[in-house]
Amino acid sequence: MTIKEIQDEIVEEFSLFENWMERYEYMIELGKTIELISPSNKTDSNLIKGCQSKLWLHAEVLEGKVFYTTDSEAIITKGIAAILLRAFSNQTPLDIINSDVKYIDEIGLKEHLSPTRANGLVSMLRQIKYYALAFSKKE
Amino acid sequence: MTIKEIQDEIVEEFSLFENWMERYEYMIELGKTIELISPSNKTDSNLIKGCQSKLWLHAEVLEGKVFYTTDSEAIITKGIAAILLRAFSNQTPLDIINSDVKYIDEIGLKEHLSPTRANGLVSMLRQIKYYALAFSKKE
Amino acid sequence: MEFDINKIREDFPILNRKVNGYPFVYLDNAATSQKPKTVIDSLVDYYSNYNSNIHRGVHTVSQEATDAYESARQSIQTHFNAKYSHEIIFTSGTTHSINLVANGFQSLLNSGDEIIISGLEHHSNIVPWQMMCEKNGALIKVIPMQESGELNFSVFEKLLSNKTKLVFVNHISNALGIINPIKKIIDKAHEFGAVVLVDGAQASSHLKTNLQELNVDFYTTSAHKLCGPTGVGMLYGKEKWLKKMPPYQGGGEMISSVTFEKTTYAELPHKFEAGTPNIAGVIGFGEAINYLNKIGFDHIKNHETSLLKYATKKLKTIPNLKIYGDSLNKTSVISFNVGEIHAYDIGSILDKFGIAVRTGQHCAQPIMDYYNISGTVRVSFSFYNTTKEIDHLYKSLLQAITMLS
Amino acid sequence: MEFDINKIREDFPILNRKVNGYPFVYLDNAATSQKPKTVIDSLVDYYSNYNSNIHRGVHTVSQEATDAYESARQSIQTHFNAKYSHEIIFTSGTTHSINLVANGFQSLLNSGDEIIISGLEHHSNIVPWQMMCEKNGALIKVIPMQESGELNFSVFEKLLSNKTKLVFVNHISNALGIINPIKKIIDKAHEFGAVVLVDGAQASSHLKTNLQELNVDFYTTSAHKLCGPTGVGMLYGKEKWLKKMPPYQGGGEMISSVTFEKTTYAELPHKFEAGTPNIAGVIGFGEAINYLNKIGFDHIKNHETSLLKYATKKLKTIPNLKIYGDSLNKTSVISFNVGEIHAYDIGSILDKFGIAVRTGQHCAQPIMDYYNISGTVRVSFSFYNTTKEIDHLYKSLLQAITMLS
Ligand SMILES: Cc1ncc(COP(=O)(O)O)c(C=O)c1O
Ligand SMILES: Cc1ncc(COP(=O)(O)O)c(C=O)c1O
Repeated sequence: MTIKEIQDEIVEEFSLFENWMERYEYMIELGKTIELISPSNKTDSNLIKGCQSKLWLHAEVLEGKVFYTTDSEAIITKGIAAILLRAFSNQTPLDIINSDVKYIDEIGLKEHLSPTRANGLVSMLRQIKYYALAFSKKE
Repeated sequence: MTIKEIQDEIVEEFSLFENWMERYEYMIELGKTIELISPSNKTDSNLIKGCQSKLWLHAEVLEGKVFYTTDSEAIITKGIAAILLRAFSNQTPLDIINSDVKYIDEIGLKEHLSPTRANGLVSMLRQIKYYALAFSKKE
Repeated sequence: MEFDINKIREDFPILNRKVNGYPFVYLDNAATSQKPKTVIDSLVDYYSNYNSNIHRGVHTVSQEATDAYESARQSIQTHFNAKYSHEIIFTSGTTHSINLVANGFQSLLNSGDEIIISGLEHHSNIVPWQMMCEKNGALIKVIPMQESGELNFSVFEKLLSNKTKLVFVNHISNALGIINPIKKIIDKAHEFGAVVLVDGAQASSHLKTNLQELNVDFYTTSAHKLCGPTGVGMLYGKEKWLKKMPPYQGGGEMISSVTFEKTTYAELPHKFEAGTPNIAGVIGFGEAINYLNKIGFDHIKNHETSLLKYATKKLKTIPNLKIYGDSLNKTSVISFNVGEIHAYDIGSILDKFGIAVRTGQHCAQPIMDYYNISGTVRVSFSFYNTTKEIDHLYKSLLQAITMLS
Repeated sequence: MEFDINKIREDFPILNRKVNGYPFVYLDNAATSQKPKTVIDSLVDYYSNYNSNIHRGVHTVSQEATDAYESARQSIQTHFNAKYSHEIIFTSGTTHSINLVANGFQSLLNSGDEIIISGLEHHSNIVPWQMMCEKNGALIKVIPMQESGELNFSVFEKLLSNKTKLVFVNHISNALGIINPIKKIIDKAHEFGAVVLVDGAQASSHLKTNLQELNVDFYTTSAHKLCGPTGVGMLYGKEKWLKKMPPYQGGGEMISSVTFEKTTYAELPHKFEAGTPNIAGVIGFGEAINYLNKIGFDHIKNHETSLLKYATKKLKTIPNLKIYGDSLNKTSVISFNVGEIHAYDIGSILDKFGIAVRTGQHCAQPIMDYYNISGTVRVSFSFYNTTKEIDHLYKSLLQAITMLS
């Protein structure tokens, strides 16, 4: 599936919920299901700056596609990270560079991607794109 | 005349005026008539601090009475200084210590004796009392 | 005046707002306080009716502004019972106040001199001394904290010696709310001839401090913590010390005479108030002090103590909830965690219920290191909070725990 | 938008008041500006609706406050055309900004290095360098002024050498209103590898400065001079220099990690914004910048220039009136004396007619020494002043002269 298709799928899933509590519960669930960063990659250099809870991001390329793994001490941060990686992991660098994150607004979690929020997710998103850019240059 | 009597006299003189302009003109006139500090007493140690224009005050005792002389670069400051000295000069230290300056309010020049005003008159008033106090201790 | 909580809440416009559909419950008072209308009005009045630069101005409006500014200084002097009004220096806040003193003592201390800092300090109270010590070679000793959140006084006594030149301790710890035994600390330090600075940022909204009785050498606070505006604070210093310290910043106001060869500094307090001050802020600061005194610090204390008891009792019924600094000797702050749940998660969910709390390290990383945690959830009450708000906190917290477990 | 002076005056509540029975005529704009309602409202809105401490807060209101604070930074960045928003550091005012740089360069300069200061400086721009030079042994050279109030550029060129590390000059002189040729000064100084700080406190209410085009290294201003609140200002610095300078104050916000052994500083701009900033002030600062841009700097310049011309012409008809800095190259400031009459006396009488002017040295004693005078009467116009007000000034001045002669 393309990034856009996955994003649409996520928006559809979230559209079933009636209130923020159901949305949060689902997001937290998603956080529990993602493939976690391997402990050996939980290094200081993979730490994202500017968050109250530790948040790690690792990236590698396999057959032209970028695979990201993550983990966070905070379960909400992890949930949103999961929703980001579901769309961006396992995609080509170019597709990642050209994508947007409007779907986060649409599923009612916009506040977590505010540039001034101390959860590091904006930095993580930037980092996701930097990795894609770096890998795209290598090819 | 006692300080109080002089002050009452001054209040009476000023009560003739109809507006601030007449009062100011009279006050400026008074400034021109006072006995000035002798040039040799225009020393740095006789300078009053905290004023935009230089203001000097000198004091000496003659036969148990304190005589003050003053001068200022600013003619308004000099005028008010004159009104102060007319009441306080040539009086005994004790009388000076026990006197007040309500008459300045009554003649409508209160603003010039505001503690935050940069004309030094409040400091001068304090200095007048300090001299009186110092001389009273000597006796 | 009687203490009528409903009336008091009407004084604070912000308490009417909603957050995420719920009435706003503000429990982040240790970060900054809300502002009563009278303080806001004092700013509007200043800017609408007598805004002007102060001192040296001969015109009426400048006089009015100067008088209001200086009368705020007097209100604050009276409130804290300082000996002279020129011992009250206006700064941009506690951080600025402490840096001013650290800068002042830089040239007064020598290599090998020691300064003692409490282990409960806010960053503002650590970093300036580290910066100072880098420059003059003085050494920092730390009074360790204990599990209860209180300082270990007997270690403090052992740290003191003739080498001790300065002691720095906050009146109340912002992370835990612990009230430090500052009178004991001051007296003990003075036996060794050490100078004592007390950081009152967290204290001055909760209690009235009598500086002369305390005999403290320096005391600091920020207006924004006590119902006043942002960008203004106070440094109290004994005249003797303020005279000894060199000025911190150069500029207008603090000068008596300037040539390119030589500058003579002005007298106190102007020596330390370089440049155009936060005139509106100072006026609002004075108004805030007056407002708090009108409410009455006895009332404030009573009400806050009962809120703290009520909330502590309720929160303690929650399984796995651990309160840090669970001492009786504290102001209305509760710093806690629940099991393995991250503070950030709890804070985020509480926000969804309209409740504002602080999460994280609270600028006090050394305390977090002591407990070996990455942060806490901190709820901090003010006199305008209610037990009803605590009930909402309790219920919301239970929901959050369910969602996050 | 058209420039309708009557409409603009309605924006400023204070212009409705009376002083000593006369309509208030405010001609002390160089000391501080008056505030439009929109700026006052932005403060009320902040305190009434979303007051909270910023950064690190997870709750909604803290987010709102943080967003407003950071969006003010962006407005200001855009206005001054800085390359990065983190090159805009919020301070408590120009004096603070300059002290921050002086402190930062203390360890970057060595004994024997030279700094060049213009002879037109405000005290804020002299004293911090004197204090710095006392510590690091650098030397101060002064660009002399000329009778016209302008700097002697050819002497400046001669002062420059490879020893020159820093050049400090104000954009516009507060005592005389002279606009300095800063672009020429910057380019020339850069030829010698010197860093240039321009003090824009007097400039930013009159003209729009393009920092990248100017290629200046540091630029400062105070919000209160440009229709903004008191207690807040800006330091612009090129990223390169801000990174090189050590932090000025220690405290919260400027820290990335603290232990008692070692502290790591946060990134720009936080490294220089220790402690709780003047949140309301910054928001009001941003609003002031937006307001001025809505009026339009072209309109402001046109109107102020015509006021200056009108007033200069009228005042020059008065016998014995001498204008200091009588250059065409200036903003709307007229600094003058009349014969032997003391400035204080003129200021006091004008006040009686409801007119606010400044008298004295204007924090610029070296300029007074140059002209060998104890002070001047300074009238300074803003875009909300009118020719009618100048007529009232002229008539009142004539009366004052009569009374005082
Ligand atoms: C040219 C100049 N520089 C610096 C300052 C100092 O600004 P502030 O008092 O806002 O720190 C002023 C204002 O008086 C000024 O006119
Ligand atoms: C104990 C303590 N000290 C110092 C500070 C710093 O105060 P400010 O940020 O107002 O400078 C705070 C506030 O966060 C505090 O709680």
